[in-house]
Amino acid sequence: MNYLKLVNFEVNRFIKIYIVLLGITMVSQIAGVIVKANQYVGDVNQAIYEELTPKAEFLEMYGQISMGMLTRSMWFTGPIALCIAALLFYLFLIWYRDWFGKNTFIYRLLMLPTARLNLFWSKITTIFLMVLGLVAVQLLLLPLENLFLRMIVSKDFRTELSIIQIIEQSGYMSVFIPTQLLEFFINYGIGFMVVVVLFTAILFERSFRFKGMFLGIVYGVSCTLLFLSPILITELIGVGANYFYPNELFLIELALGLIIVAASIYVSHFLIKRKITV
Amino acid sequence: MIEVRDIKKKFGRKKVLNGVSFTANKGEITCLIGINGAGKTTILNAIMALTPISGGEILINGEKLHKETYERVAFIPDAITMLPQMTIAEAMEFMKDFYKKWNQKRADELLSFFRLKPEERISSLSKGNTAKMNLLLGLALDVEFLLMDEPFSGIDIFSREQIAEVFTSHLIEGRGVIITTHEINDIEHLIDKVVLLDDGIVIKDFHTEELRAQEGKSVVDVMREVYRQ
Amino acid sequence: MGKYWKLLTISVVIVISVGTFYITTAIAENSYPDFKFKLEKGDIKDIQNLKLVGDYIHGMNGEGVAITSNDTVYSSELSYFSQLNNSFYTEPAIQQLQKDYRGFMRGKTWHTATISQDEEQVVYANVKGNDFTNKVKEFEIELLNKKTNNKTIFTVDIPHHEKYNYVNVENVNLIDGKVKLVTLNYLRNQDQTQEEIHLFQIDLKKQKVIENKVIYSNTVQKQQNSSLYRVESGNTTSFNHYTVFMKDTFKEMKDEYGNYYEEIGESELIAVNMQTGKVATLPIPPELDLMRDGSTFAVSGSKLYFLQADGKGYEVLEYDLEKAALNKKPITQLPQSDSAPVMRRQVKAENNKLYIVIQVQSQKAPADVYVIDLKKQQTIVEGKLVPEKITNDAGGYELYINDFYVNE
Amino acid sequence: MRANFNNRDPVYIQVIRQFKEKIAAGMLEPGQEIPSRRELANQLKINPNTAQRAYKEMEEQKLIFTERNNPSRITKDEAVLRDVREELIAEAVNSFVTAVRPINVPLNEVIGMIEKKYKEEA
Repeated sequence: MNYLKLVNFEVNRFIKIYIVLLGITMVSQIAGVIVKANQYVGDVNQAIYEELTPKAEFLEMYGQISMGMLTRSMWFTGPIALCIAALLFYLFLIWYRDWFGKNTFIYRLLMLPTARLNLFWSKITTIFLMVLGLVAVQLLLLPLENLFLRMIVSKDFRTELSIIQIIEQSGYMSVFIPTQLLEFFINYGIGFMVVVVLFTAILFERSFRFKGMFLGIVYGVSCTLLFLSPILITELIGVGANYFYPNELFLIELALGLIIVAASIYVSHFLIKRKITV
Repeated sequence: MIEVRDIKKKFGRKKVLNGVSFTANKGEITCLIGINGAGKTTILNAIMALTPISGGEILINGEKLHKETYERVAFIPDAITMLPQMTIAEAMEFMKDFYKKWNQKRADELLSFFRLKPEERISSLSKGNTAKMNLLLGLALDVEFLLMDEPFSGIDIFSREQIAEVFTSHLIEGRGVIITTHEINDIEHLIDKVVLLDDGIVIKDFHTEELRAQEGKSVVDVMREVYRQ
Repeated sequence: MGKYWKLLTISVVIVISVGTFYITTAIAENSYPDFKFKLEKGDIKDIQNLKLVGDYIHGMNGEGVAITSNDTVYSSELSYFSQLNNSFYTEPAIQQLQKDYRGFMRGKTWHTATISQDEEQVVYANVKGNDFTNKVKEFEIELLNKKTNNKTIFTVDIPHHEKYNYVNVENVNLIDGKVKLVTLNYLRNQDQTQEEIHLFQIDLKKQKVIENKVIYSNTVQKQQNSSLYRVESGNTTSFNHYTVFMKDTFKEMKDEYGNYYEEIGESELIAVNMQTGKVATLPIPPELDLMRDGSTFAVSGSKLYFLQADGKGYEVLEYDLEKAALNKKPITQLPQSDSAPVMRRQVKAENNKLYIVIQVQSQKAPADVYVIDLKKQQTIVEGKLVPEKITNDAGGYELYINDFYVNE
Repeated sequence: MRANFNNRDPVYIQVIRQFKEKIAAGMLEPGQEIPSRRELANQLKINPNTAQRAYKEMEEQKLIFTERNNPSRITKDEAVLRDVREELIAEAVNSFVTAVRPINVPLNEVIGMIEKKYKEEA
């Protein structure tokens, strides 16, 4: 399967940076838990044993420490923001780096005896594997971090939270890890659609260069407008944004999403087969 | 046989190819000659569907291009088509992975012929060795046609000699070869056929031995006539 | 296979980690409590149709919760589609209308104030236009004949609409082929008069405004603030005699440090008779302990009911809107069940019964529930909401009861 | 075998001529095995098709012969060999005469000079 070979190849190309990203995330989060928990324990000791504040009063003032709280510290948000930024950047780099430099690898990729759309699929698969990989690692990290917190802070001073509660309390994590499986598919489905549209726009640019950049932007904007059209149109013609019932809206958006994805793949197929230029 | 029929290509308003036609036969070395900017590279890119053409068609053994074409025609561009961080062995592994027509025996033979070390990284190769490695990637494929873009330009004399040897060897025997060059001296005796390009059209197209037999002229003589005008 | 190990590792980690997460999530029961009604008096049957909706807050977590005598449902337990359909927070009357008249209800507000129905028709009346432009110009009236499914849609100009910044429809009623609208109009030029309560009559046959009556003008003196809002709650889709507003006034005061603060002054209840347009007002002295909230009053027929704390508990008072007279004698007394501070009182009248939910700051029993039979003038249910199945030490939780419904 | 070719005469003719010179000079003996077409192309740095053409031409002229799958060999036909020698001599004499005639030198003087030069070079 050439597709799998290409995916493997793309993954291997990114793996070093990826491991660095994973490393930073793991180290920073675990360090964050240890540092913050120790700080808190320090505060507890200071207040209760030195200043002789009653325990209840201390808790009233400072509250218990919890993983949910920690996820909102820079130790967590920093590396996660970094990973997001890196992957967003990589969305572009995954295509453009094949053209850049004196070793124009795109020649080789386009000359592989396989359907060229496989390049498109392999790149999108790689992006998704990388994203889901980070999510998976985060899901593995949370129980571990919970354990560290449990070891450092005694029971009375911490709120015991389940993984789901930590995710909900963090606020942002529930975007990547919604608690319902269907929502997971919806969020990543929308993500998939956005990436497919972006890749199509990139292929426009790669095919027609400056003119293509314009076409790509027009394409992206059109897809966005189409996707939002049920809301925009109802708002524009004055019947109100809630003209459709939520489950109708869901089905309409689902259909529009599928149309946008299908159209983008069709256009990408055409561009990469007939219009792309080295 | 590769048939290029009346192909046209524009970059913006500039017409780079303005109806180019020629054929390249199996078992022959066809040389596209033109001073820089004559669209030689564009023609090779077009044959490999690496750039769209605005008119005309290209047939390979009578068929239009499709994905299996890349198992029949190998293109060796003027820069190496592998990632700089790969080692030679990894690059060969990559080719072996994707091409059914990869001939490992031939690849190993070329490796020792060019005296390349498999563990060396592509980014650390000398110019000459990069060119040789690039050549290896194409030559080790059991394809019917080989396209080479300026295989001799910008490399040292010894590498050039070594590469020239390839043209008289079994490595390309029986295959059809199209090479581009802007400088004919080194290879005048190596080629069968010349396609002279200028301003996006074919000015003249002849077999070298026939030219010598019938007109008593060298290729350079013809070039002089053509380009001095 | 050797060279694929990185790809394989990543894929396996993803499948195992994400898979395990969603499998455990799917099978895990949440650790939130089940709430039950513990009755000190009465029969559980009498509150079987009561549904409390609100938010359960635990630490930093919060989610919606709906409590009936049968079960406690948290929003995370709902399917995605139920969550989409907002089924916790939509009033049952609206849900029923949406089910029965899906096409007609399309795009309408999910609020009972703008909708009225009788046996034969459903009417919707609202200010046309979207919320962004803030342009008030006309009412849109939509009428559905329940039998023939015929729709009548028309718009009428709001008289003197240029005078108003904003017009909010507070109640709609369908009376004798006329649509009666009670609106709160916010004036553009707020020198003295800030708001007006209007009663419009729109003739459905002529499709015209046939009456525009200013029921009340809220004029304010200097150094006074006021707020005017509708107070009675409940399902208003069927005919209701009265629309009741409350006006609070605040005096601007200065403390010894020169900081301004507001002190509540006189309040006034304003009840509009939907049929006659007559207005009954009831001055409420500041010392009367009413919770100034949109849902502490209930109207049943021509009677208005509300609670007044008297230190030991509550008196349930009745105000006859027709006679504009307060019955001196409370219809019943409710004991204060707990010394916990009261967070909120909500009162609704339905089927000649008064339902009262008092939310208190207590984790053992976060709410008291009463049902009063208005005909017999006696308390028939007296109970508490108590959590069951509080797992582990859980720590503090809070339950906010945002609303409750009485299903018919 | 290594040679420089001029660019204006067909290369295959130049190749044949080299063979003839070597045969005439006895550097290639009758029946001697000669390189394969590809080996020749490689040695001379010429297009293998050109080498092929040269061999084909030489076979037609009976200068070389090929028995089944064996390598080609120089002809053993005395008459052909003699003809090659004579052809080359005649060709050389022809061009010499053509070059000298315009100077109008008496034949005796020329012969004397030729003898002298011939001995010096040998």
